[in-house]
Amino acid sequence: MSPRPTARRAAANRRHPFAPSAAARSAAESRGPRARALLLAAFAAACTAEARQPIAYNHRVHVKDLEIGCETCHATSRNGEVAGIPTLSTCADCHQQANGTSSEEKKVVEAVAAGRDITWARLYELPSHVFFTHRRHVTVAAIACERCHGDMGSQTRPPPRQLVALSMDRCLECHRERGASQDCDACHR
Amino acid sequence: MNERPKAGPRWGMAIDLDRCTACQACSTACQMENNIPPPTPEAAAQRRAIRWMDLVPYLEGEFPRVKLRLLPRPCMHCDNPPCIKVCPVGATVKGQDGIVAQVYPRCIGCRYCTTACPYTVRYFNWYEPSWPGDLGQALNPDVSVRPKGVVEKCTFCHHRLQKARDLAAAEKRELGPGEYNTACAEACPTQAIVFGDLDDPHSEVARMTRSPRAFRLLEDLGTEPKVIYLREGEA
Amino acid sequence: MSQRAQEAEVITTALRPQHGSEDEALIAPVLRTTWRFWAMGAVLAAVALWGVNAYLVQFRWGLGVTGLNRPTYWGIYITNFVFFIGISHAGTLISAILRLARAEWRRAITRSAEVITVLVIFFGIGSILIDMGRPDRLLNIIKHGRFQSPLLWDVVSVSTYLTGSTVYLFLPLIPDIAILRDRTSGFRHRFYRALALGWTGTPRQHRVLEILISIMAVVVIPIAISVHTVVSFVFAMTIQPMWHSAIFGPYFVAGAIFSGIAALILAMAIIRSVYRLHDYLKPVHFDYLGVLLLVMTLLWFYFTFSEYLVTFYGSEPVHMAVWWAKIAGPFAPAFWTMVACCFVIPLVILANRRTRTVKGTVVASSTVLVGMWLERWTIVVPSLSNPRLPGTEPSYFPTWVEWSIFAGAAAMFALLYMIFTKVFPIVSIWEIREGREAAVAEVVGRVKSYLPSGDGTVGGRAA
Amino acid sequence: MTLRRRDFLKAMQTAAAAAAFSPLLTSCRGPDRPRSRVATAVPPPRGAPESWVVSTCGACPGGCGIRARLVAGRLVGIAGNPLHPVNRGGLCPLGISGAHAVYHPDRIRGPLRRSGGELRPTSWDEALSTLTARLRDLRQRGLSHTVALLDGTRGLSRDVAARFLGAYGSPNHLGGRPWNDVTATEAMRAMQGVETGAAYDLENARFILAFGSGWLEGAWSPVGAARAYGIARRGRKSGRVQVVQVEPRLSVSAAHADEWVPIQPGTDGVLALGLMHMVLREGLENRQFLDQWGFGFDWLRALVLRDYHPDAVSERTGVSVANIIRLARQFASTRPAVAVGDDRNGPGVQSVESGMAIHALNAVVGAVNSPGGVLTPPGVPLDPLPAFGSDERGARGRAAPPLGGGRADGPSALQAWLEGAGSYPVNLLVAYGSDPLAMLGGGERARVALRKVPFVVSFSAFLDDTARLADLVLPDHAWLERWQDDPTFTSRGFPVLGLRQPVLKPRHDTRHAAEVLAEVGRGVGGPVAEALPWRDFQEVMKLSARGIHRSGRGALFDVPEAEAWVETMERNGWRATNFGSFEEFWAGATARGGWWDPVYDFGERRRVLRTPSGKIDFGPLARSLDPRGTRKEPASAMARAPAAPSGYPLKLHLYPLLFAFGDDQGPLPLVQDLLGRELQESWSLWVEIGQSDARALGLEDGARVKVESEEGAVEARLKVYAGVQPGVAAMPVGPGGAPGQAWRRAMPGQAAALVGPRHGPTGSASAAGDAWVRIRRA
Repeated sequence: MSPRPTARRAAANRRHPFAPSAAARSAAESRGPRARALLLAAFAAACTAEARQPIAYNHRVHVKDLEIGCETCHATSRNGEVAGIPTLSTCADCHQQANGTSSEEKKVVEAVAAGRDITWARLYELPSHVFFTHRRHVTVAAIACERCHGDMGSQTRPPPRQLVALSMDRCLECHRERGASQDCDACHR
Repeated sequence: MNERPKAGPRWGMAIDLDRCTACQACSTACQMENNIPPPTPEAAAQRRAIRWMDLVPYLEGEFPRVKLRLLPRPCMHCDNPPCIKVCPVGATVKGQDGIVAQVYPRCIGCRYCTTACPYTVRYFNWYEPSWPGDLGQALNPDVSVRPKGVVEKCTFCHHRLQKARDLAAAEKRELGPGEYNTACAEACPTQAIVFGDLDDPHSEVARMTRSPRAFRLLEDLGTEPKVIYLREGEA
Repeated sequence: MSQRAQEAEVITTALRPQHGSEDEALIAPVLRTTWRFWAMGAVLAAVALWGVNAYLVQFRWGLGVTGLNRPTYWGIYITNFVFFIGISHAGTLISAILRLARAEWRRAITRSAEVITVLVIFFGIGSILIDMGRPDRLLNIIKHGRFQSPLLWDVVSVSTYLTGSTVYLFLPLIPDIAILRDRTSGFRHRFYRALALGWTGTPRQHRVLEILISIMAVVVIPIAISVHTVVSFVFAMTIQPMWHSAIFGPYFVAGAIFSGIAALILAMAIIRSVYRLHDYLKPVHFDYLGVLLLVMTLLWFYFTFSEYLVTFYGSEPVHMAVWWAKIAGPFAPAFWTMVACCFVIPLVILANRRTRTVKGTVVASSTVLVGMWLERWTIVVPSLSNPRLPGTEPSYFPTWVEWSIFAGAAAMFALLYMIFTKVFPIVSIWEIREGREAAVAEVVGRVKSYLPSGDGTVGGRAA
Repeated sequence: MTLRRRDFLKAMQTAAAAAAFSPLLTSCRGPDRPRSRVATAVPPPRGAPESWVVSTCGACPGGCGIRARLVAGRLVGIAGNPLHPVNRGGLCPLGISGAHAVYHPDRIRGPLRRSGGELRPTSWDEALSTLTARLRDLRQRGLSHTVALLDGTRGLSRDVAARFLGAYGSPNHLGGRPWNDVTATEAMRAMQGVETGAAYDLENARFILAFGSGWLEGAWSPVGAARAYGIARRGRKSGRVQVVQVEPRLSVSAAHADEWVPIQPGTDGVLALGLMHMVLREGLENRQFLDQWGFGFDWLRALVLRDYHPDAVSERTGVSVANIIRLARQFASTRPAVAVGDDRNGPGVQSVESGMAIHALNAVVGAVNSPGGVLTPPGVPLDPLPAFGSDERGARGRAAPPLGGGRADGPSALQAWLEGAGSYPVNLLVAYGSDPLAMLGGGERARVALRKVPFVVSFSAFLDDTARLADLVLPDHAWLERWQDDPTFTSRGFPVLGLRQPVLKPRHDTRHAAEVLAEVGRGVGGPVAEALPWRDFQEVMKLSARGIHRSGRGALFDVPEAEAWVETMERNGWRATNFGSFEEFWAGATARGGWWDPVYDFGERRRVLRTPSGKIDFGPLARSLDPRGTRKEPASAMARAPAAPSGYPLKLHLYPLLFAFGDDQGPLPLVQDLLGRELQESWSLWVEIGQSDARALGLEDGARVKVESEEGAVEARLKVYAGVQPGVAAMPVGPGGAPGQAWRRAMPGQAAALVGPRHGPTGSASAAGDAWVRIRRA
């Protein structure tokens, strides 16, 4: 897999072709050649492979139809550092038995019955040198989730990659707009 | 370039050498707090041990008239820092807190700032940081592990300021006194190291700055250091 | 035909080469390669590869494999950086000055000088890149460059100088490329045809080339001066003892020209013996360059002496610590070898005509090169080894990685130089011809214009 | 999609990085590349659960309170407990890098058993069964008294060991502290009949005359001493303390003193008596205190006035007569003054006599049991463990003569016994929280002696010198993984009980040493089983803590301001406890770190003076100075200047580096790196000599040298240090020792190997000052 993607494939890929996912870049930043191999692998992955979720969770049904707020499943997005991935018990509240006919929901019900935690693939992982807390942005600055995570509410299938590529430039633009601190050591640790 | 945007408090430190017993709890607390890789015998022999807060020994005279003074030396976080002027990529900057920060993902490791600093407070990661066995379990989640090839230095534990300010913002209040304290000031058994806002006349550190015993290291260089020492002895 | 033209005619015919077509010896190296070239090339390539391997070890393990430590954060790499950039002043500066001064003896040596410049700058910049802790973040300098840092001034001035001196090398090369184009076939022919930019030698083309060369000669001198001033500013802009002084600008420029001339003499001597260009690189060239070297030796000593005298009389404790470290401390051997190699030996050899022969100037310039490397070493390392605050026991000595990379860089430079002599003629053929045909007449005219006007006879008084 | 300039540059960078990492990258072996590639560690994940656990530091006897920070179940940091009265939030490097002790790569993973000359892992059942069988066999054959136990622990673990040996029938419960407080404690025992050791009330002293090695680097509690120093200097209204350090070497403590008085090694006692001579001659002594509290002082007065004239003392100690006179006046005239004789961690730098001399000097100016003087801290009112019966075989075993004459200095007593002084062989040696071989310097002579013991058991958590030699290793928990009590006292003499609770679950297959001892006791059966019925150590702690609750005194740790409140209430007879029922007491103690009683009753004569006369007994000191009371010239061992053995010109001065060792823990990297920072030395052993000696020997700073004495030899780095007197070679005790796997120590030799067992002619631990060395290039 040649490390440089051809321009044609780049056009097909909505997300910026050249920005490897945050995780890969952070790994490369923080540790030597082994990390550079990771960068290459992630670079390749960024172009083709998708994040595979164990269950094709349908956001639209939950958010739009059933009007469930983001923070019910992402519990600590209001007062914590990370938004938090829903635990099995959160799903169990409604999925003791199947509510609909979809095969994906059957998987959830089986998992709840077996008490087996669902291991969701992580889409967003900030580099270790970034200080970011959800509570500061969601609660204090009252920023809508869509701003950074794109319109997840209307996704019927789990997106393969971040809908909105998180990059430092995006953060700085927002900070400039809202007059938030642009000191390097406000976010770098 | 070095005029200070007056927004946040002007963080500074006072070290009373009359109370200090040179036990080096400050340098160990700093190394544990900031995930500094533990030095090895080889690194120490090659003078590559990283000690953000180091003990500087002044030895004068011959036996029996010998005078030994031991002085804990963090980064001075100067108000007119010679290191920031020379960084070619803006990897070391001074924000509104007056803290000279080191941005590890941007540093290209040219080490120009290490030669420009008259206090030699800057250290370099010569090797990939390593923690033998499972010593790596004891790493502080609030501080990033610096990769090989970048410069690092005392940051006045500004990750604690980030967390304190985040908490204060979440509780919709100003940053209280004493909420943000450095690891060395917290660990010092004799309370010789005091940290706080130099511009707040009522703070302990400001009071110590007004002591007749107060002096600054290499004051004549015009770097305006924000670490103030108090001489030992009478007065 | 005027009397002057006749005289010129007589001299040019006397100078016509005895054997075969004109200047065959200059084109020979380009067309025929002897086994000696391959053997020498192989040796240099081996050393260069060893240097590359040493760098890859450093790239993999980090700068820990070098001898650098705290507080001596800079060492041999920065010394090499200043040394190679210093040598690069050989070319453009000297050949540009000689061209502007219309010194006719420059014709044979300008190109070899310009080639030194263009090739050695890569190793100057290369030394800084090798010294970087994170070479993979190289582009940060462009993406986030901050112009308040002297290092950025360096980047700008060195890259301008590189482009300037490459153009200044290429322009006088065009006519020779055209000659080669007509003498070769197949791939080389296509290569030369592409580079010759359709040169046919018409008077109009000559005029345009002359104008361009003189413009470049004028432009490249200030750039060259700025390069080494800015290299010295990297040190002078800090407040390190015996770095932070106003003399560093001119001192580094003088040092650069000094080591530049030495490198040029060495290169010319090697070409002369390897390609048997005794007709073109005559002892007179070495004699004149030797005089230039002598002037620079004295100038260099003047700067060094004044710097150390001023520091001694200032007797600030911090500065004196570095001063004593050089004069009588751990750096005394390096310091006194430098003084011997940069001043004593060259002065003795070059001062009197009998020893200012080809062999004499080569010996002098070799010692000058060694001396000038040591001079950069005794500027960079002692100041870092004597920090203002106690508590460090500085001791720095380069490890094999550093020496290998230094050797590799030098070998690679020599290799590239050899390859250049194989691709292009090292002595400018058309300037030699131009010199042969027109230069004599022109010089005679010029000399006459210097003298009092009269009608050619000696003044009124009785002879 | 337009290609913005920045994206193009980013592509260039990725391409450059990709090219740089081309397959050409040869992995050929660079000659001086670092150790094998060790995985770079990763901090706990973002937003992981975080908690704090309060406990007590176990790295040294200081007993400071700590707060351990756990994130995602990992111990990521240790800070001081602001409520703990000993350290009030401060800590020392050993405590701060405690996390490295529990995650230490050199920790023993499980029980080891020697088979075929090699220590091989084994199971707990097999290990305990071998030990129990051996013990039962020895007891059957009536050889129970040949079992010896070197005990380095404190508090209830020590009581468990005492009960084990008592019930089993062995008199040999030896002290095994690394450098136990031979001098100050034995001086107090001889002159006041108390066991607890001295508490120097430095916070209230106005003049401190410190003898022995640096008290700031390793007194009874380094952080406690440092805190007292900070308060006495700038932390109190009553003016700045004056500190004079009497020491052969300019140590860190001497550097912080107002005056450093260089002295010949091992002659501190002589100087103390010289000062007493001047005080008595000029009539500055506290006559009223001596009449009321002193016994047999006249005999001592006559001796001191006769034998310790300043000229003789000056010639013997190297301190000028003018200095002796000035110091005596200064010491006697500033009230309160105290002479600190605590050399708790110099390996017998002084003898017991000098300890008594210094204590007598305190008594002469009335600085015993008075504010700012030498206090005798009351013990923590723990309930004694229920009495245990014993059978006839046990009684007979206990009646045998104890090994080492019951002296506290176990290791040297053991070595002397094994080298022939013993009347019976030692069949089984238990190293219980102690490393006797290291304390004896790990030299060849000590090894030969220890090999005479057929079966050695070690409870060490690390493969230290003795464990390497042992036949059975039963690894103890690290101090962050176990329940333990930590009875100590503050510098103002208040008793403190710090509670150590496990911060982490044990990381390896280790068990609590006291619990193992109890289990072995149950295996041996008979009275030993009855003596140790408890299954888990916490149970024992709760049992004995009921005594505190019943006493109704003191309070759980609280903010500093509460101290004054409790003190005034209790002085007027009120109960000021901040706990109700025992459960409440125990829950509060574990939550806050422990209990203390911030009251010191100066009136309690009975507790302070338990001598037959009920007063401070000067007899033992006078007897040791002039045994037969007849001699004319100064006769005591201290007075006679020892002759330098031929070929060994330099006098050895061993000084302690507290941070170099800690109870049962391997070399901590952060701590090893900061030893001897004033000399830029770390990790490996070094020897310091003066400028003139270095020139005479023709050796330069940093040379590798061999230091030899009659006892042994060791390799070290030479340091030319202006703070060492001519004719003296100073060496740190601490660095070196068994090379751990993770950090190969450059020079494993130990300075203590040069001294050997410290038995001088007077039967008490002799001064190491008698050791003479020579130095040559290695």
